[in-house]
Amino acid sequence: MSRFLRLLRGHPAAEQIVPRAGFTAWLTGLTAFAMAALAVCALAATFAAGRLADRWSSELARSSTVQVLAPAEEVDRQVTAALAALRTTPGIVSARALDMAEQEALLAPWIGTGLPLDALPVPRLIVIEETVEGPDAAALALRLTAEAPGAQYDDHTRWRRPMIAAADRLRLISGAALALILFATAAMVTLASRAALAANARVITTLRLVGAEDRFIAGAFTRRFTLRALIGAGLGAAGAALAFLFVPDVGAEGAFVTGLAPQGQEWLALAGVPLIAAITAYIATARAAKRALNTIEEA
Amino acid sequence: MSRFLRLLRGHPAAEQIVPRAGFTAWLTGLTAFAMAALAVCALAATFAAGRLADRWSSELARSSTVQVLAPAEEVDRQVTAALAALRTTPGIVSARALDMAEQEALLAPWIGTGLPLDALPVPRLIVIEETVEGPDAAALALRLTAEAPGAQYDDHTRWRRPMIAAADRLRLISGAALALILFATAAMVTLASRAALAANARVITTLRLVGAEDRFIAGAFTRRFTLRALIGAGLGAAGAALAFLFVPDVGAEGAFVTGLAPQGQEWLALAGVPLIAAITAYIATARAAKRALNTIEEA
Amino acid sequence: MIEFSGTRFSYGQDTILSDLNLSITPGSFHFLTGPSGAGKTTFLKLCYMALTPTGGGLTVFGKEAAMLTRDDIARFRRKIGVMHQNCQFLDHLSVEDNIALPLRVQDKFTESRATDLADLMDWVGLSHRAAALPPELSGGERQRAALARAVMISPDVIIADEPTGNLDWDMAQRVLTLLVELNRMGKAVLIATHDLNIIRSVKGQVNARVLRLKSGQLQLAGSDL
Amino acid sequence: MIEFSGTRFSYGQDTILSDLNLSITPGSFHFLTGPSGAGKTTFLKLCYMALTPTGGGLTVFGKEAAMLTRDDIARFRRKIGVMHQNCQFLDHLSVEDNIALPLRVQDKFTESRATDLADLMDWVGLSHRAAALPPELSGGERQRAALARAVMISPDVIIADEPTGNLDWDMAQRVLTLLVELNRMGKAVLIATHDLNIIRSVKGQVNARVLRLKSGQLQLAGSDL
Ligand SMILES: Nc1ncnc2c1ncn2[C@@H]1O[C@H](COP(=O)(O)OP(=O)(O)OP(=O)(O)O)[C@@H](O)[C@H]1O
Ligand SMILES: Nc1ncnc2c1ncn2[C@@H]1O[C@H](COP(=O)(O)OP(=O)(O)OP(=O)(O)O)[C@@H](O)[C@H]1O
Ligand SMILES: [Mg+2]
Ligand SMILES: [Mg+2]
Repeated sequence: MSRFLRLLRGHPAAEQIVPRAGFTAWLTGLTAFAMAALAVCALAATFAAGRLADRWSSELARSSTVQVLAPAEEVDRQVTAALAALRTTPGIVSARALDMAEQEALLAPWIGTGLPLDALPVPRLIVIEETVEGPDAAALALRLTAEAPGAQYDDHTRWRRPMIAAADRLRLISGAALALILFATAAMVTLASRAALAANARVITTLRLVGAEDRFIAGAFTRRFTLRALIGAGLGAAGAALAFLFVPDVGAEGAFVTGLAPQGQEWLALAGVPLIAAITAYIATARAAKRALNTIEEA
Repeated sequence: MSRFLRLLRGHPAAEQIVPRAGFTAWLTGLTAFAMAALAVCALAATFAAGRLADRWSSELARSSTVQVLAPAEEVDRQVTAALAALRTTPGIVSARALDMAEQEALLAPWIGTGLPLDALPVPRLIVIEETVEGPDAAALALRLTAEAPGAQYDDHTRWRRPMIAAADRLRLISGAALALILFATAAMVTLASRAALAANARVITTLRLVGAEDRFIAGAFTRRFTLRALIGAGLGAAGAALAFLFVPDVGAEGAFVTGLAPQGQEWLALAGVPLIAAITAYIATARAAKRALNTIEEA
Repeated sequence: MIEFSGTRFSYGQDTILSDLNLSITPGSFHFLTGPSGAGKTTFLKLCYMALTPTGGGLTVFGKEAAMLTRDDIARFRRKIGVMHQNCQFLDHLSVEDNIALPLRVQDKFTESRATDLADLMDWVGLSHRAAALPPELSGGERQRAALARAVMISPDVIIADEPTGNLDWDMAQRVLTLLVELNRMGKAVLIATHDLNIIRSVKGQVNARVLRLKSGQLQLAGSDL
Repeated sequence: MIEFSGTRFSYGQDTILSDLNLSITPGSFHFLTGPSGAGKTTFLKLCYMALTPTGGGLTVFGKEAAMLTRDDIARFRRKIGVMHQNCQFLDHLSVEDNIALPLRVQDKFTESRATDLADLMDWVGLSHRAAALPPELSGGERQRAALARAVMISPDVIIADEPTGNLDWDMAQRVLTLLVELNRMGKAVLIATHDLNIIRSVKGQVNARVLRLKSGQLQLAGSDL
């Protein structure tokens, strides 16, 4: 790391002596810029997908119900049977029958208050807390039919579960994109610096002819590419981050879906993007320079 | 276009004569590969976000309700008043009171059938078809309080609307990423081919010395870069597309959220990615070659 | 074929050549001498259109040099064999391929030319290095390869810049014999050199004119050679 | 300082040099001749460690050449001034900066050195071209610049490959005078050339040994020079 920092300070003579490397240096900067911007997008997508999946998962945890509708003399037995069945079903964390007061509160918007619920043949509700995966709906329905014919499984999570799957998938894909971006950046910087070094083979042999050490030659190239990558990636990441800042937020309601913009300390992760780009560039260039110095022959 | 195709056929002599361009050619191929893969991801994200937004928008169209709970002698008047208010509220397409049979069907899962609903002080339901933007919830509530004190606006769309906004935002961001990818690819290919041409300045002057025409020199470079871009982008796009193919689908339930993978003719758009990359590379290289041929001096 | 009439040339402010008058006709043999930095190479570059006069007239194969496009120049170069002072080669192609390059860029490399090529390589003593890459050649070998490439297309004009600078006496004689032979076949030859011994050794064989560049002017050298 | 003892060298299968024995001591002056392709440049490259012997011993400044790392070589090069046959320069730096390059890579360029540099440029006749880029030099100017760079660090050994190949007689004499002067100051000088006239003109001034490379062997040339 100290070597990395020393490098950024540079060697005054080497800098003037090695040619400006023109297009390849620009190419590195631009690559770093574009890749950093894309990395920030992918990172933000990963974070957002992760947040979505987390939030929806926790919402799922208490979402489904079983209604038991049976003749008054049967209903208590069936509720007990259904509870027993539910509690031994894999994918269900807990099951609990609502008492009359709770059920009344639940129905109030629909049928108003003041109804003699206990006198009416109103179905009884069992609230279930499921695991994230949830139970096998078809198997559960079959089992309930056998043990409590009046019980009906109502999977409120049905439409949310695929959303979690989708969020997970989005997280997976944006994670893969992130890995691709990192790998591609490393490969591109390697190739760009190799191209620069190969194009400068004569410069290298000439410098050797007049007694320049490896460190001197490699340093000049490495520094240039690392700086380009750092600056390019810094601008790219900042640009993309700014774009996220200025997209208006979803507002309070958005709490449910969560915004696309990074939140809290996720912003810190974005700041890591240019740093990682610079370190990647440093390692890639240093290796390319070492290779070039070993390959390019004396003349 | 015919010029583009002729180019891909190539000039047998030129090919052997211009040096293999090593790293820069690989760099172009790799850039095309990574950028095409990212482009496919971004395209897929754009498509998926578009589909989500569309589907959710259409679901929204009939989602909210107003309950009117009032003494039996008041209820009809308040329903009429509420309907009148709703029909003149901006953001609401239509409003309709459910009749008793419909309401009974709606409540069946909760309170069972066979209840004398008309005899009970059950609230009456008004079903509203909203525009995509929907009404101003606060203003509407205020107005209803004034005209029909027993009416209560229940905005079922509350939690979906931000999701549509999020999907739209996702579409925007992935579209921007797509544009960034296209632009960065063009710039990178331009810089890579300029670097290659600059590195081959001596080759160009030597070829000129022995009587090679511009077309001969430029063609050799252009062809190589275009082919590299085409092959690289083809592999990259195919790789990313395969990744989407093999991610298991969300299944039937997913109809609500829609899969992340492209659907139907969206796949065709993906096939366009390598083509656009190749054309971009062709234009970028041809311009770089023209520039180099004008810049590099005789010797 | 190449006609200088009042031709001037300067790099920026530095006037290198002023008021040149010379006609290079088929079958002529010219030597160009002058101290280092006099402008010999610059003069040759004007002849093969690598530079354009900054004043006066210069016609090449009947066309005004200033009017030519890059592709016109490329086509004229196919009638001019140039041996550059720095012997430019494509370092990734073998010596043999480099010598055949002028034919390849015209898509004119054929079987019969291949025999010519072998003979030529033999004459300049490079047969054993045919497969080598240019950077693997010695300085003198490189000069001979450059000359071989210049004459490969049997051009109407042969322009050689210091063709014997890195050659020992015997090899230099061999190379000059080749040029004299080509001149007898009617090709125009123009050689820039600082080596007066070389000029003397050729003067006995052909009717060569010796030009001297001095302070930007072209003079006909006296009989002191 | 440089000791060949039974040294051999071959590029792959081609044996270029076999069983060389020679000692280059401070204050010695050697000419190296031989036909084109004999291995003169190869021999010089062994001296400045651009090539490593494929057999036999070679010690440079008391160290076995085969044992040296690249950085050792870099440091030894600071005591050896090399004028390469192809005159390698950095084309993006001015002639002056190129000549000062050996000092710059050591971070040793100072004010007093700058006067030395100006004097040196003057001596080789390049003062008026100091700001030019190397590709803008004439062939002879490039050779002089390369020589100037070789002597800039006042090295213990000066190695020059065909230093006068592109120079006219007067300029060649001027350059040789500089080398003779340095030799009198105790520097070892080693010059490869094919020009016997050059050798003859120097023999009167210093006690120079003339070596001839023939079929890979080093011979002491007779008094026929
Ligand atoms: N591209 C250029 N830009 C500026 N000046 C140049 C350029 N090329 C050559 N010169 C200068 O023009 C002058 C003549 O150069 P030229 O190469 O014609 O000399 P020459 O007679 O061939 O010398 P030599 O015998 O050393 O090769 C020299 O002083 C040189 O420095
Ligand atoms: N890198 C290399 N690989 C293979 N062969 C080489 C290499 N460099 C030189 N040679 C061959 O070795 C032989 C000696 O080359 P060298 O350059 O030492 O000759 P030289 O005596 O300097 O000749 P000249 O006077 O023409 O410069 C030549 O035949 C040359 O082709
Ligand atoms: Mg010249
Ligand atoms: Mg040599």
